[in-house]
Amino acid sequence: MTVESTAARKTTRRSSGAKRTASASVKKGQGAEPELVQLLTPEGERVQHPDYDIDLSADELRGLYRDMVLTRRFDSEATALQRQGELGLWASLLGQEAAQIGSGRALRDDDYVFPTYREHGVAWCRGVDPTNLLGMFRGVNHGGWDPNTNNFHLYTIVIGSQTLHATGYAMGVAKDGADSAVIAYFGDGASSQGDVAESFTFSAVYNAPVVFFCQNNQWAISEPTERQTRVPLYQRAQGYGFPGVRVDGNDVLACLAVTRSALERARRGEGPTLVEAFTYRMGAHTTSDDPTKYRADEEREAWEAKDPILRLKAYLEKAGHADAAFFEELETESETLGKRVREAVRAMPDPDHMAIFENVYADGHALVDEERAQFAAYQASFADSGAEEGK
Amino acid sequence: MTVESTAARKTTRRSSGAKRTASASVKKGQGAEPELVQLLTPEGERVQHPDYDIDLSADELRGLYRDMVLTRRFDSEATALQRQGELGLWASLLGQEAAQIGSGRALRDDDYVFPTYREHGVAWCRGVDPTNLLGMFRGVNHGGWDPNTNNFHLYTIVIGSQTLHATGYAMGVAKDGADSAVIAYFGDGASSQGDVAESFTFSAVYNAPVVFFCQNNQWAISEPTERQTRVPLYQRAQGYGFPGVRVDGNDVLACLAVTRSALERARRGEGPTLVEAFTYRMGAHTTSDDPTKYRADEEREAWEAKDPILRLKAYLEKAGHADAAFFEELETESETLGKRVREAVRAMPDPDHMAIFENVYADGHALVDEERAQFAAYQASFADSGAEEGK
Amino acid sequence: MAVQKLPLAKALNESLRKALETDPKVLIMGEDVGKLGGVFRVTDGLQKDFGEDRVIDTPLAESGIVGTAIGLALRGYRPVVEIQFDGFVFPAYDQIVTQLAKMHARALGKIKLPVVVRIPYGGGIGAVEHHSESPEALFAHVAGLKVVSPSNSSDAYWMLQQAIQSDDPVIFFEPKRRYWDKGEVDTEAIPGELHKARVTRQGTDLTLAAYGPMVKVCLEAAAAAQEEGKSVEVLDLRSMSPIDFDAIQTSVEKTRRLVVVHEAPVFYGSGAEIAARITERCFYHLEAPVLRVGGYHAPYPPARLEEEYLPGLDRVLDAVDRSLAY
Amino acid sequence: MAVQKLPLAKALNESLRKALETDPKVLIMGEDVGKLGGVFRVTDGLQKDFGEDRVIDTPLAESGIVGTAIGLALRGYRPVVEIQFDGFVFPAYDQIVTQLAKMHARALGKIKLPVVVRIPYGGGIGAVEHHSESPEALFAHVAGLKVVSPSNSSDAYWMLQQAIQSDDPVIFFEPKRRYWDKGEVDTEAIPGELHKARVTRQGTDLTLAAYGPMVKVCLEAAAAAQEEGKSVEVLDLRSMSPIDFDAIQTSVEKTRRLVVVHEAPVFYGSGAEIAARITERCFYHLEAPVLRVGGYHAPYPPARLEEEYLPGLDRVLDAVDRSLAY
Ligand SMILES: Cc1ncc(C[n+]2csc(CCOP(=O)(O)OP(=O)(O)O)c2C)c(N)n1
Ligand SMILES: Cc1ncc(C[n+]2csc(CCOP(=O)(O)OP(=O)(O)O)c2C)c(N)n1
Ligand SMILES: [Mg+2]
Ligand SMILES: [Mg+2]
Repeated sequence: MTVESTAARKTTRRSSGAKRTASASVKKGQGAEPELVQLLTPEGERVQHPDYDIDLSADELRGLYRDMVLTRRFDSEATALQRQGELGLWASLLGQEAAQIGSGRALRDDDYVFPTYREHGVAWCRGVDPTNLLGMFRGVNHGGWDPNTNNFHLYTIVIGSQTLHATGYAMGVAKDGADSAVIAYFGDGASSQGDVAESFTFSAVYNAPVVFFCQNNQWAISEPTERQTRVPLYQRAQGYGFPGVRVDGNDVLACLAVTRSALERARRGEGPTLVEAFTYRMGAHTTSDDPTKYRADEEREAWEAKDPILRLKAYLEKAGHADAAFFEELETESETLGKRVREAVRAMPDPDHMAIFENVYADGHALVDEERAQFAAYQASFADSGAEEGK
Repeated sequence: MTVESTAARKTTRRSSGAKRTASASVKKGQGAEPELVQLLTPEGERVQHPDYDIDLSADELRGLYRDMVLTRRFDSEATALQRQGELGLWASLLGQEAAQIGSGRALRDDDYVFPTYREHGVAWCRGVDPTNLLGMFRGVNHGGWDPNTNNFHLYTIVIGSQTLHATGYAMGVAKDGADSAVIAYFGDGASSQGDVAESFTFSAVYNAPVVFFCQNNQWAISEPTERQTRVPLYQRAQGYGFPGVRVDGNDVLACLAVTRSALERARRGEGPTLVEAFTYRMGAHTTSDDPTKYRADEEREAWEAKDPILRLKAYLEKAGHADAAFFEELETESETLGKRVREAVRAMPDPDHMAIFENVYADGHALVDEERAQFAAYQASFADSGAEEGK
Repeated sequence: MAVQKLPLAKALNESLRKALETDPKVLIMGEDVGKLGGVFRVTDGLQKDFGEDRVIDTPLAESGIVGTAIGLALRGYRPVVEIQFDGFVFPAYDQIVTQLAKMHARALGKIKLPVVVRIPYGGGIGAVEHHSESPEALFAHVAGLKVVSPSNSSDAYWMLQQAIQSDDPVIFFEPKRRYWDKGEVDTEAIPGELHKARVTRQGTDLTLAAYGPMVKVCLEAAAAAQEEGKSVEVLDLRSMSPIDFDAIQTSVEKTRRLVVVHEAPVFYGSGAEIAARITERCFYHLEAPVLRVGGYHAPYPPARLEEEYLPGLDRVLDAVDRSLAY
Repeated sequence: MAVQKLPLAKALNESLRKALETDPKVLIMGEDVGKLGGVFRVTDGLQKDFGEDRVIDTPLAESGIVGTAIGLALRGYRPVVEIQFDGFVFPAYDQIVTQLAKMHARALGKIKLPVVVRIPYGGGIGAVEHHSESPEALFAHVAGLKVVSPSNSSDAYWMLQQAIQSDDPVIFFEPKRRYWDKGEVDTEAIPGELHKARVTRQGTDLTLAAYGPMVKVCLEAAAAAQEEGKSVEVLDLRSMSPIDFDAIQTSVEKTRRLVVVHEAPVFYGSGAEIAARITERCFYHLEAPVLRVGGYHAPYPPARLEEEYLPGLDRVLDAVDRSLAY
């Protein structure tokens, strides 16, 4: 069964809410859905696609595999750290490794990334130290890295906002006459936000070099994608005047190929592209979420058979691109990464209290100065008087 | 030259702003633009369309003509009243009569209309007293009619907002199990607002019985439609999963037929439709605007040849559906309307000062009561002390 | 049984259930309010019992949620909308401020907008950015809206009933860190008026005025002050628009000292309005300026700093001392 | 020539021109700012001289305008965004409050957001709904934003220069009914600091504090009061965030009486913050409570009522009298 047909079934099963019978009134002929772009079947067979192909060395293929494995390892470590109370929250990317590594590895260094809060795999590709990603989930900061060091913007929590920042950034790239591209990540839920629609409009009108990369993991917390759209999301682009393409989001090769092609299109000055990576959120929305309240285990199980990592592993093995030693070494490397992250998080200090007043403004603000001084004096009063007991 | 090809030329001429060359990269094949729906040529020839037809009696045709003429008369009276200082502002519908009368006459009494600030022709069709429309432009109120009397909502000035109200209202209609429909008017400029996109999403997901009627009059104040989109606006609908159609907005018959069909679709429970009425704002944006700053006279002149009223008149005459007496009578009726409106506006009293404090809340609010009392006392103090001179 | 001990979130749930039962026009709308029952479970079980037609999972678009709720209200429904967290109300701000608040006046009273916007607000739960804010002043400044916040289970139950019954739009701020606090709810009691404050603790030396999550802190502060021989009165304001200035004035005329406490930043916060108006009303009674304890003029900080950012017992007591020192 | 007599709108135009000339990173963005030169002609001629790449007509979507301006700022540009009228800033409110205001802090200072949002505000021009509002408090409450408003041509020129040079986001409120008032602009002067208030008229009996369009009204009121033998000092606050409390305090310590005047509704308005803080700072100096004159708690009324709604000479003088009567 293809990914596509599962989705179609699901739409039928879930659609409800409107009292009148919705007849299949959308003219299917007009924008007939092209096939899902796939280069690697769930069984790990390499297949061809007329528009997208890719030729990777064994080294590169192993590299993609390594990225996915280490990303997953980091992710599961973070989930564990949340359970242990080291993090307040964690948003797992489990199941979305191919979408993130495939798209992330399509980028050039000078490209710029605007993530949501779940792009740990893309961050990995950009060279952001994984530990840095944990700061906000631990509650020591709202974003612990310098976006310009790796051209990887801070995580954005307000759904959809960053797509406009990406568009503006891309407008700036075009103004500079540079041939870099920009990529904006967002989810299926985010597709409903007005800001995302406005980013489509602005990017089309200004022909901005931006790729909109939608990870349709089929859930927005408890809501299935049918609560956001009644047609596949990639089709949205066409009505704004730029191409949309749906790629198998659990196929790292296809994600790489499709994203690379979209980025090149942007570099050539042909404007935006929408990529819908059709994937699945295998875990909970975040560690605060309980998916048993709203979705059946079978659905998840069906998707496990399409696991992006197992898929590439099967191919690597069949094609003889990787041997047991490689997998063993990677296992060790994973453990080392897990350990490093664990230790780094535990060693992560709480911020100084005075940090509340830092960076509110770049050029200062009289009230902040006043409040900072009052706060310092107030804190000092405890030190002086030993009033701590009163707490 | 067809309306369509004018638009295409215009797009080429005006498009600019992006530094890189925009290649024609949007796959034209995918959603190839169907013909503009037209039932009456600019010369007044009646033509057929495979999907839309309409059979109107001579009486009905004369009725449409009358509606357009009286609407235009009312509109020009309002413009004159603004020049005379009786109104603070006027937003003329000049040139858009066919779009408004055609769509307005497609409605049933139980349908509900959400207008922008320019739907004077639709208001006319709904039976709203034209004088009532002038209150807000005179500055005596923000909307002078009871929306439920004629199922015609108040004018909405914040661009795009009303499309969501229409969608919610339509969701309610569906919940009630009624077979009424809702129509939301908006402009080409409004198409860029996030709210409009969200209304597409909500109406599609809930399959709401709403028709989105976009009057693309090709200008949003000084900005041509190319500042809002690089493909025709009707195509936007498809990406949200419902049909879009472009109709000749200066052809009252086509506007009636297409809107009627969309409304029927809504009644049948098949959900939303986007109608793009391709028309032209023949006057200024409002009486405050000076279009000579940003557009060439020739453009307007070209569109005068497509005048919606002349077009229907030519047809009525050719087909022998109306005689000289009809036109003469209508002339007299027009003058009477103009006079009635003029007199009514001049007689329109200023609101009582205390109205500031009325209807802020339905259930009252202690502060409003307090401020009302203070204000009354303050006003009274002038009466008492003769302090008026101090003013 | 009419009297039950319920966590505040459960009291809200019972209140919504009651409203759905009583009035077929009441609808619940929001993100994840259906099967999941909301991220705080305030709507738990309601979709199961009242169906998808009345408890509606919406697309992820707050402007759309409020905008369609307005349309539904125009059609005669009474939508109760949930905004998932305080920081996510802003995409809906335009619909709330320019449409929801003004449409009744725009129509010269001919249409009514009985929409309730429920917003879990405030900090203290160790959350990430945008999940701990207190934006009530941004709504209270806007004419046409009513703004309220319960501090306990009983008020949660009753004030939500009253908000839903109100023909005006009500922004209903729920003190999320008190969701799990239990309190008695008498579902057959006769509730106080929605916009009236309540004296929660009597006192003679100073008045503490607060609402929502800070009422509990003020009660604790009053108890602590008592041990030092200071008699502190605590007023639960319950409503931020309108504000029950009469009740504050009555209290201040007795105690002659007022400290206002809220989580929201002090600068341009509700404490400013209260201080300004009460100073005008009680100019000759006040022995000390009205003092304000609240958030700093800084974005809500990361969780590990929130204890320092939020007004706690010590900061309230410090303000009490400063006021009494005048 | 360095000194010119210019209408306020033209002073802004000159200021933008200067900024475009001086810094190639400065961009102008908004609806109709190009060929039309803005509905108030503040950007008149700029697209012609600096091209479509620097003076950019945007799609009709305020969230998109501010959101893309943020992205451009991240890329190193300094966008100056125009919101066409006060009432149309709300679709952009989410981007302003959750992104523009907080991103610098979110990034621990590693990125800067030098974005100016110009908003023509206030009433008195006989306009339709949403065209006459004064929403400054809704921005000043939000940490991370700076909020200013010039009252005259010289300040218009210089404050806009300073706002553009600032590395912080600045919400720049332009008193639209003063656009046509002429005043001297010395383009070679050394301007005062952006966030400092200015004593516009000296006095000893009472202080009137205002900003933007109300400064003129206060000056007229002071002149009228003078004729009755009352010496009124007028402070032009110029900045609503931060507020120059030191300057107000200095004045009030001298005059012992303060009246704050603004067009925005009084309830939760900037006058509240000023009253609260000045009462705290000057508790023993004030002979009367700080009084506030401003809009009522009602939507901005139709044009034919705005004279009654807006604070005018009489209402200011009435407050002066009431204050002096204490
Ligand atoms: C404006 C806004 N509204 C609501 C939320 C709460 N929220 C956080 S994640 C989420 C679902 C997002 O779904 P999707 O876009 O599909 O991304 P995913 O989490 O599946 O990666 C919601 C509703 C938010 N963060 N921002
Ligand atoms: C949110 C918002 N932004 C800006 C404006 C100012 N404005 C009024 S009409 C208009 C242009 C509207 O163009 P369009 O949607 O094409 O409608 P038309 O006026 O052509 O009928 C603008 C920008 C507004 N009313 N609301
Ligand atoms: Mg998702
Ligand atoms: Mg238009």
